[in-house]
Amino acid sequence: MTALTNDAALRIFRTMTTIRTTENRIIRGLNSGELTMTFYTVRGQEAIPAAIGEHLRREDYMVTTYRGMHDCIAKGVPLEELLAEMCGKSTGTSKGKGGPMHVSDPHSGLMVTTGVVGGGLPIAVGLALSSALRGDGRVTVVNFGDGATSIGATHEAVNLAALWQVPVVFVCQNNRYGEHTKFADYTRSASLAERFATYGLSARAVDGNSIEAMSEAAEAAITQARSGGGPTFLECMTYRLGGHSFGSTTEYMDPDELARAEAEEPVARNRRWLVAERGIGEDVLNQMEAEVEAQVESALTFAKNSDPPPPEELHTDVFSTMAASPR
Amino acid sequence: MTALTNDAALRIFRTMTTIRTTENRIIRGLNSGELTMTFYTVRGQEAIPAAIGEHLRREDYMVTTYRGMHDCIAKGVPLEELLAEMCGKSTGTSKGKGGPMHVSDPHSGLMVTTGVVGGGLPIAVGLALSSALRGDGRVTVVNFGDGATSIGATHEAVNLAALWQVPVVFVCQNNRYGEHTKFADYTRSASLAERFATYGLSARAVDGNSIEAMSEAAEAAITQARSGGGPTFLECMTYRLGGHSFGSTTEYMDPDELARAEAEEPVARNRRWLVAERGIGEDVLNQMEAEVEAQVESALTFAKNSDPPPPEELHTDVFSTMAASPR
Amino acid sequence: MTPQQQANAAVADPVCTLSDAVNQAIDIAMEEDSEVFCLGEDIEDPIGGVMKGTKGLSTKYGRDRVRNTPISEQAIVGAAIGASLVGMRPIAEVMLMDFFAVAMDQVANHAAKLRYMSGGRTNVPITIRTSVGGGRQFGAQHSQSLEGWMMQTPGLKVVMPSTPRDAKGLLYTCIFDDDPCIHMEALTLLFTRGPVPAGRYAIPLGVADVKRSGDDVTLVTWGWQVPEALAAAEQLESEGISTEVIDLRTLVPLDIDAVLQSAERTKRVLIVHAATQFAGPGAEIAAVVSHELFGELEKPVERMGSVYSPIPYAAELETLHYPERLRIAEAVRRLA
Amino acid sequence: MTPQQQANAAVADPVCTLSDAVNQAIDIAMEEDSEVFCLGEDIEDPIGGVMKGTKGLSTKYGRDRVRNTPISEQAIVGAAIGASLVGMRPIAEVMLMDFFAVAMDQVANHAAKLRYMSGGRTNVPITIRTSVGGGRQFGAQHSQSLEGWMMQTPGLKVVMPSTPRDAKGLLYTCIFDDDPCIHMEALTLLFTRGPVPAGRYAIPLGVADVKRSGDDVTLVTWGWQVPEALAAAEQLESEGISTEVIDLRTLVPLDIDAVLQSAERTKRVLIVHAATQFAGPGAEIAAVVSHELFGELEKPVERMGSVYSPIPYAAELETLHYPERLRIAEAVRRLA
Ligand SMILES: Cc1ncc(C[n+]2csc(CCOP(=O)(O)OP(=O)(O)O)c2C)c(N)n1
Ligand SMILES: Cc1ncc(C[n+]2csc(CCOP(=O)(O)OP(=O)(O)O)c2C)c(N)n1
Ligand SMILES: [Mg+2]
Ligand SMILES: [Mg+2]
Repeated sequence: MTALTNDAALRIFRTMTTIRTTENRIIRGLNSGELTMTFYTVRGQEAIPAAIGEHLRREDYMVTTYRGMHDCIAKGVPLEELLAEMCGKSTGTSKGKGGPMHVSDPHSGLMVTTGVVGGGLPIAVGLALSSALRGDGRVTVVNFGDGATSIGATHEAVNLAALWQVPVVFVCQNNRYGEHTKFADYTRSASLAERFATYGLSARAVDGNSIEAMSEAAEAAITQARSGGGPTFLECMTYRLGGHSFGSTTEYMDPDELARAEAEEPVARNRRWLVAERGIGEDVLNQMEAEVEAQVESALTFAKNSDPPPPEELHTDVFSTMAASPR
Repeated sequence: MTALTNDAALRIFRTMTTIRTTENRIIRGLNSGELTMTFYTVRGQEAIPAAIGEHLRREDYMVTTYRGMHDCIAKGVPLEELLAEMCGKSTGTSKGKGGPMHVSDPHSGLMVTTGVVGGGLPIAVGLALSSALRGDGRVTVVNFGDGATSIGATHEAVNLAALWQVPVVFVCQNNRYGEHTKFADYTRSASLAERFATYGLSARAVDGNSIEAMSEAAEAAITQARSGGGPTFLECMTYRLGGHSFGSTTEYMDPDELARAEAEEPVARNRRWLVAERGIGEDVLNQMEAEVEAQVESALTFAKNSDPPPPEELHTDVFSTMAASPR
Repeated sequence: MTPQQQANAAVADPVCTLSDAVNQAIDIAMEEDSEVFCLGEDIEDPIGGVMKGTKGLSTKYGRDRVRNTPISEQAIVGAAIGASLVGMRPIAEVMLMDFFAVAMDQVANHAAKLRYMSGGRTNVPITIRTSVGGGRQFGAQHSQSLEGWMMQTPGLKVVMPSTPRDAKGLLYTCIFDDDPCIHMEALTLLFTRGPVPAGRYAIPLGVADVKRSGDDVTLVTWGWQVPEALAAAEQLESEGISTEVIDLRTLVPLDIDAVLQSAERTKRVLIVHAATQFAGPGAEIAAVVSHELFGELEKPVERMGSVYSPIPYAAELETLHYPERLRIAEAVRRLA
Repeated sequence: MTPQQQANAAVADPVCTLSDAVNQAIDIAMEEDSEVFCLGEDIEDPIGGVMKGTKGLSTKYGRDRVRNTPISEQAIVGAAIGASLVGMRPIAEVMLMDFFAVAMDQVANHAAKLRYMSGGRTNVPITIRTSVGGGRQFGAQHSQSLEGWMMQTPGLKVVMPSTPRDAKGLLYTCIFDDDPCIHMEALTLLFTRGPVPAGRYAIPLGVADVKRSGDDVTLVTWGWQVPEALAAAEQLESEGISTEVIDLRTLVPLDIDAVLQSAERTKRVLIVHAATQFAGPGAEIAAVVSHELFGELEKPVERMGSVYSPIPYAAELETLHYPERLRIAEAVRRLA
């Protein structure tokens, strides 16, 4: 395990900043009516993929969910194409045919974004299996929520990955809620890490809001997978700082808990840490933030100025060679 | 917990004897061509439902699988109707329309027999929920194999039962094989009881081939459920003493292990125990065995002499009131 | 109620959304029968279901009878089946119909078959409520209209109302029906308003409703395509084409007689639905009409379902994917 | 191969079972391409698949490439999808088609849609092999022919061979096809024998095969109904009725042109299948034929699918549930 350098910490923080800035910009657009899309907040969960991304290679694979904009950004999906897809434009990763819940970009290793809770895990096991069979040394990371641990597919996938010892890292982003339901209201399990450890794979809980802790855990899991040491289940403790999706309420959330989580939200918290513990200058951070701001704005402009997909696209990409009609 | 009386032990053993005798008679019929049906051996697993049945009431619910003849007998499904169903006769529990994989007999509380691995567990949670909602004090027992723990439905059901604390007992009959695959070849979990304990319910492994151990474990689980203490997961250790179904091979089974299991098979083993430890006379056992033999023969005669379902039955029981056609 | 009675009643009836109407049906059923209960994801207050179908009901009847579940559709449907086997009347909510794919084993292999497999000794009086996407840019995994899968599974009743009034009466019937019923609630209709009679009433399953009478062309449809069809008919009226719009309301049982009677008169039939056209529900209807009225029709039976493809996200494509009023009107014109 | 070539070849070809033919196709594909691998329950030796489709292959190619799985159909199909996304060619086995119900989310929401949802950036070149029950007293949960669900799910190719020769050539094509293919292997056919050319050959998807030529009636069918149809046609020949038996072989793509060409000639069509008749695959075919040949047919298009009910266990009922030669022959007589 290598110690986290300041450079690495800064790269991670820059990714987090990109994620946060993008989210803020989208929310602004949604509020003003400039943009329309279904949007699932990732606010509060930025550190998880940012730290993981630092330890992945471009050719490694990632799978994520509807709440996956942060994962896409961290894996290196070009911001222009990502935002264009979310806006349903022909320049998007899926030519606007997938939408925010279905971003795929094999060029950057972002293989699948699924809207079905738990649906991504079995697929990730298959991606990792391909690496095991080919001996290509790639690692697959699959992201999912805490609520996804209740669904059958998740269990089947973890059991299979443990059995086959394929190079996959299960990243459970435990933001304490599945839609409007609290963790304790959908399971009596005390800890997900504990539950999944019993499948015979490495499993641990980690502070998902700390660059330092997340980076260490991610590096350990990825290194283990890459070196043939088998899969890991990471329960990354975090907190969803808003409603389930844009426009949905938070009335069911404990306001005190939410306030505490907000006070410790990862971007500000890790910024403080970089300054206080890592001696990073405010000027460095300010400049980075300004750069990111400009990048995001330019990417969004690209997305907004792009054309929607033409009508012919309705029928393409159903099958490899045939017209869309099955006959 | 009450100590196991000789009377109770004998009742359990009588049930085991009925199960074994029925199986032997069926196998004889299949070998001679007298009978044709798909048949899943329960040889070696007799003690589990026999002990459970001792602690259940008629109005309690049970759910089982294709490999469920022993469970049906132990729950009190009339042997005549059971065998008639297995033979596809109109006098069967389902008028011959269900077959050996789909025995239902609400009169004796045997609510569902499913042929889909894992399919019965969610249904059992619903049966138990009805008891919780109605406060009727009934307990639901659901039987399934070790292999069924790999499938999603099982996990969803156990998690839900633990969450809701409904009166259900999960009886995993761990006969070490799922079709042709050994336990260690489909999971890296060290113990199923350990795995399922992490869902926040009582879970333990028990010697499923011992009347004494099974009876104690069953009573504890059923009493706990009935008194509102919540569900239990019982991993009943046993051994499948033959191929997956009648006519299938055993070449993949370890012959030494099979021989050891055969030497300790539960009917002979518990018979020895009754004589040696419980002072039950050979004459008592011999007489009981003869009675059972006669009963089984008479039930099979009933089944064989019954008529197949008439053609009209093709269309009934699709819906409550309409003819079978959806229009 | 007959269509005429409904039309009369409509004047006085209070107006509410389809979601409210669903809520009322559940409320009345729960009030009437303590064996009715609800289970599903996020159905308890304060949310009361992401589409508000159960809003207020956990507060009124308690969390025992309106109970949240984990994200476990197999367990949701399975638990409903279990409780129903002993006579309770569970109403399970599957948030979106696309997620039936996760629970199809419980739906198709258990709910649909247990009456038959038990020779009638058990039955499965459950209702599964589910939202049906489409038309809202929810993408390929949140927009499917899967009534075709259900129709092809003997033993399931399949219901898809197009108005608040129908929703209340049909859902009420589903809840007390002795067979498994799938109640499909279209997202585009859930928050549209319409008159809904107060109190308890039931609309029988298997009875189509003529939502607009006409003489030239018979337009058969259901669910969120009904308002599209009606809008097309309205436009066509001004062009002198008289369109009869039949809302099937239930796909199983299928009121094919209503279709045949109308078609005998108009001799021209168009079937419109949001489900995929290829091998979709319209194929059955077209096959039967073509068969029964062989030699009597003026034109071949036409179908307009959704395009053979997953559902695209971009609004520009999604509009082309599903039938909509302009293209429906064109199809009617070609027939007339 | 054309039917004629096939007929010529048949004389010399070695004879084997459909299961052996499947095995040969997999063997050749694995030999040819190291990216082909198999996964499923009990597919390794000594069992080699409960229907022997992979017998000997784990021994030949190793347990890495022919690998047993836990009883986890969602994980089986999902893992196949994942590996295929990066170009491998997995062959997943789902023991019986009824268990697709457990895996429908992976099949319908993922395999079928990922090409479209990614705008073509990814594709899912998997083959799912599955046995189809029926006719063997396996009961309601082990006998379903669910091609209708698959047809209604845009993005899936659906294949069901009726002879060993077709099975080998079609499965080989599926394995190297760039889209998800469902290869349905009927239990009643798996151990029937027929000539199978040695070595590598491919039969294109979407090309029906005329299994028997005839002039009076067009009988359209596939899978294990083909031998039933041929037996009926044989009987009818002696009565002076000439029946053309078209084996569709693949349902998606659907070779409707072959059907239409024959129907134009005979002007009488009967569609026969083991899937449920109501809203089943035959409805699409009937709807299209009725539409395209409007006014040109002598008789309405007839369909004979299985009865609208779960599948009964008792042999006496199961025989009545599915179409079989005697009732098929009667239906043809009524048409002729
Ligand atoms: C199978 C399935 N059931 C239900 C839903 C609806 N749904 C979308 S997100 C969500 C909550 C998921 O919670 P969690 O896994 O914790 O992820 P988070 O949204 O918190 O990131 C639900 C229930 C779905 N998409 N898929
Ligand atoms: C969902 C599903 N997948 C596969 C099968 C085929 N199958 C029937 S029994 C069986 C093995 C089950 O093993 P286990 O749960 O240990 O029960 P046992 O047969 O040992 O009692 C399998 C794979 C099935 N019935 N259902
Ligand atoms: Mg969450
Ligand atoms: Mg077993």
